[in-house]
Amino acid sequence: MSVEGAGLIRGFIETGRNLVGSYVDPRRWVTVQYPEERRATPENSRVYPFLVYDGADPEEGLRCVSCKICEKECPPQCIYIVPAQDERGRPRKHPAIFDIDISVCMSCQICVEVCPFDSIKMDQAYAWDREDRFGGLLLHKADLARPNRYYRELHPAEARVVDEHLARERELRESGVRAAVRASLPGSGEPGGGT
Amino acid sequence: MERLASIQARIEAALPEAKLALAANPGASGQHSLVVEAAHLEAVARRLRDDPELQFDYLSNVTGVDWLDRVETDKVRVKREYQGEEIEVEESVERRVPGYLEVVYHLYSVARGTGPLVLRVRTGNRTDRVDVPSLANVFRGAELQEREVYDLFGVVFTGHPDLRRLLMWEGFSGHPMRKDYVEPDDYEYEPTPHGEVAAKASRRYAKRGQP
Amino acid sequence: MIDRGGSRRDECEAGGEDAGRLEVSMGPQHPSTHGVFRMDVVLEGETVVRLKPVFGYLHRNHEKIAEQTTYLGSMPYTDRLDYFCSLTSNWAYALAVEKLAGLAVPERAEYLRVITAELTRLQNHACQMGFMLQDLGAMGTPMMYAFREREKILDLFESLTGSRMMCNYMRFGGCRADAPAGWIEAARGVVGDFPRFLDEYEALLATNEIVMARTQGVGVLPRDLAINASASGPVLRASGVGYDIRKTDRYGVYDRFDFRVPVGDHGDCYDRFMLRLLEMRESVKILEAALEQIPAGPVIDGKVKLRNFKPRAGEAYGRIEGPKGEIGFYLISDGSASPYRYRVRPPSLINLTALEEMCLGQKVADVVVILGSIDIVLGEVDR
Amino acid sequence: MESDLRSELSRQGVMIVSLEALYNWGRSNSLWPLGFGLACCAIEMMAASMARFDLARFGAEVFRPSPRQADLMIVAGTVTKKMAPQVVRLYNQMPEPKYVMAMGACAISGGPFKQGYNVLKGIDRYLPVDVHVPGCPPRPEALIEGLMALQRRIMRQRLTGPERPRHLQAGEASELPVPTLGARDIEPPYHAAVWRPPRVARAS
Repeated sequence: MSVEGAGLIRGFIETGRNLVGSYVDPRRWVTVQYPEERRATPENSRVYPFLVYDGADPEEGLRCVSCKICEKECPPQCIYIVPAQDERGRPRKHPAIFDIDISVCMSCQICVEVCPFDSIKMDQAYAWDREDRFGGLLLHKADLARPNRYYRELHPAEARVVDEHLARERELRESGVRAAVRASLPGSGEPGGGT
Repeated sequence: MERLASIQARIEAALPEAKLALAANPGASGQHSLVVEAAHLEAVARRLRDDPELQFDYLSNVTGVDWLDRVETDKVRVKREYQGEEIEVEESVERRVPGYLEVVYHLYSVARGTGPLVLRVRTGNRTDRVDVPSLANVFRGAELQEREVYDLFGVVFTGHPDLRRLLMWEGFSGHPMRKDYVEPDDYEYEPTPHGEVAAKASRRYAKRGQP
Repeated sequence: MIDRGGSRRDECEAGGEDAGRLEVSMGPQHPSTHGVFRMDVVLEGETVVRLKPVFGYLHRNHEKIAEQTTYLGSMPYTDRLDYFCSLTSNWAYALAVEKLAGLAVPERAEYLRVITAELTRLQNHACQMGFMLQDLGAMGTPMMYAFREREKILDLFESLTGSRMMCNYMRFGGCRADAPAGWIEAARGVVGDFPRFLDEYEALLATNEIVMARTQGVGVLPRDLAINASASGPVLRASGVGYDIRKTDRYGVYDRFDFRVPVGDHGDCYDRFMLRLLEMRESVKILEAALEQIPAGPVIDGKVKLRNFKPRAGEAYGRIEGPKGEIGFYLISDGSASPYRYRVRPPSLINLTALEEMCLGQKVADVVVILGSIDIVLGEVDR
Repeated sequence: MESDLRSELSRQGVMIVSLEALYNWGRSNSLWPLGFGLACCAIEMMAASMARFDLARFGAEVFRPSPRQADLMIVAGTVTKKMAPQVVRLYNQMPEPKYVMAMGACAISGGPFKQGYNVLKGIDRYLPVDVHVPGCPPRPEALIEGLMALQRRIMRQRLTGPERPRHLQAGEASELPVPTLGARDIEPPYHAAVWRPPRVARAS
């Protein structure tokens, strides 16, 4: 301390230790050679939303029922939904248009939290660089649809909970339907053979 | 509330001409406030700072609030003659409350670790009587925050050493945080419009001759 | 009574006539203004005789947007106020809403809040020191070291909250999600490694003669002015005021941890620098205890509605000790789904109140050091 | 030159390269960005230049404090109306050839803050943007992807012919008009020569 320059020398020793250490100590060897070498993203990681579909058909299997809750709750208002209509012009529980403007999306995950149907989830793909802003960054329903399999791979722990929950709901609904059918049958009361 | 009342009594005893009013907070936070007349604001603030029992020496937060003109309905009981008898009936009377701007100060005491003490001061109206004395000479910490309130709400702080716009540019007109501020119309491209944005965008498209 | 720099300014102005006066606009594009901050500086030779900060180049209307959206919808915007410390901004906002609506927070969530807030403080202070030394001319090395540590903490944030910087983690009445399996152990590992980095930083810089010559006695903020100008956080404490909201307000579960509040003697840039180093050591202590004590249980009060959240009419001011100082939110509810008035008390802006006094009479090269030692983030200054 | 002939020659130890490829290779691997941070994205931009992501591997770590020495303007963060004239002026001060990358939602479209009265809804209203990197903020990896996309774009450019870039065309101006701040809004709201939004047909 008393010697002028001792602090400087101490600093140089420290940088020297780092220099040498970066060749031998893995804790100091931190560079990821990005395009060749990629770090696994943690399960919770989120970038942009996608739509989950069950089964094989990305159009008919969509879980989205076009309830517009996410559109309403989205803080930067980057979701746009138009419900589909059946032949008689009545709204169907299905989106005709489902667009997300990812040039506005702030990756906040609020759409996922408010969705009561577990139909919108967060993707982890981050490379969305485009030369054309208008065409490339407005994602449509077809760009957004992903199978449930994909969701299970991305967020295994979360998907397990969601799948169980959905299965339980389906069971409840079906048993409810069965009970209703049973009640409507004339002279019911006997448990019939299940459908 | 009692503590606030005792502070009020203490200040009124020291400054007899300054009248303070308690404003109760109906919410869960229990942060009630003292309403000060603008003319006595500086004296009250100085007293709060220098009183050895209070020592509110730290002005944490200064902010403006815009209260629009509103209509309040009061329920009054009036005597009416009905079929020869005099009965008491309840009638609602509409009362027009003119709008005003409000400046809210949150004071703490570094010396005693107490707070917050909430002071409020109101302007006469929202258009021409919008001046409030500046506290920048009592608390330096008010300087930038008062400039911000001036910029965004249009409250004029008399006695402020350097009252200029803080955030918007020089030459900007209007006070954007007021509730009736009309936002600039730049909705040329809105691919996901809904709610208010849809209405604004469709107006804009119509101007450009777009569907 | 209050010295608004008048005496020092007179002294400066008495020195020379307007000969050799030079007006310089530093910023809004300047490598050392930490973003789009501008200072109109009047120089005499190299000495600063007047300095006027100019704000608003990053004024993104946070408060106006928040008054038009729901209470929940403002939460991700608070991330973007002070984009180094999204979690403390989250906490301050959640705290204000919890006061407004009278909500309680489960114990585990309080611990998670303390842990994330202290991790935020570690990475903020580390980077702040890196930036300040970059302004001093120490290009690269201190920043590299700081960002190396920051990445480890950001990895923790990402696996807990899903995002590196914009965490959007806290909710009214708790936290959004529980820590995933193995997270607490990973956090223990990072916290356990951190003192090694602090030792390294201290050896690198604390006794470095150049750092001392450039920062000691530079940008002095006297104690009385610091209180009067509403300085907060490390800036206030470096001036000798032992005021820490974690101790004064005892919000969250901070009363369960044993930590000291370091206080500076001189109020100069070196004190602010060293104080942050000491604060990080205290944060490590808090973190070790919190990671040890964290109880099991729920992380959010399940009765609090996520959608259609409408606190009853009233107002509340909630504040916490953020890494930059006192960050507070003032909310007025009129009983509807969006706040009638939403105000952020930005520590970065208010700490700049006394910037001119700190810079007068110093050399122009010291201005960037003083600014660096105050630690501002423009997202919060201009909001 | 035919590619199989070139590969045959290189197998024989003769490297042949066109001037165009050499020029583009040099340009694309020494992009010097302007050290110009606006908001949150600037922190991720700095993180990308630090040890873990190490932009130096792409020749783009030399963040220049002066626009006169920079080739690439990374618009990293929200451009407010108050700041927009300065951004355009900085672009004008950069020497040709120059490239613009809009990093993050705010720079592309105003992002989450687009409904604000002081926020510009996308820097492409005033500047020609070469690559858009969305994200809020984009991860450093995404920024690197954007940089590689820009490098590929530079590698594609022709030195001759009608498709040659702006800086090789004699008549093209490299400076753009700087907008001014009016009493209510920035004027003009956009440069029609730069910004041509498509018609969006939406039922409102």
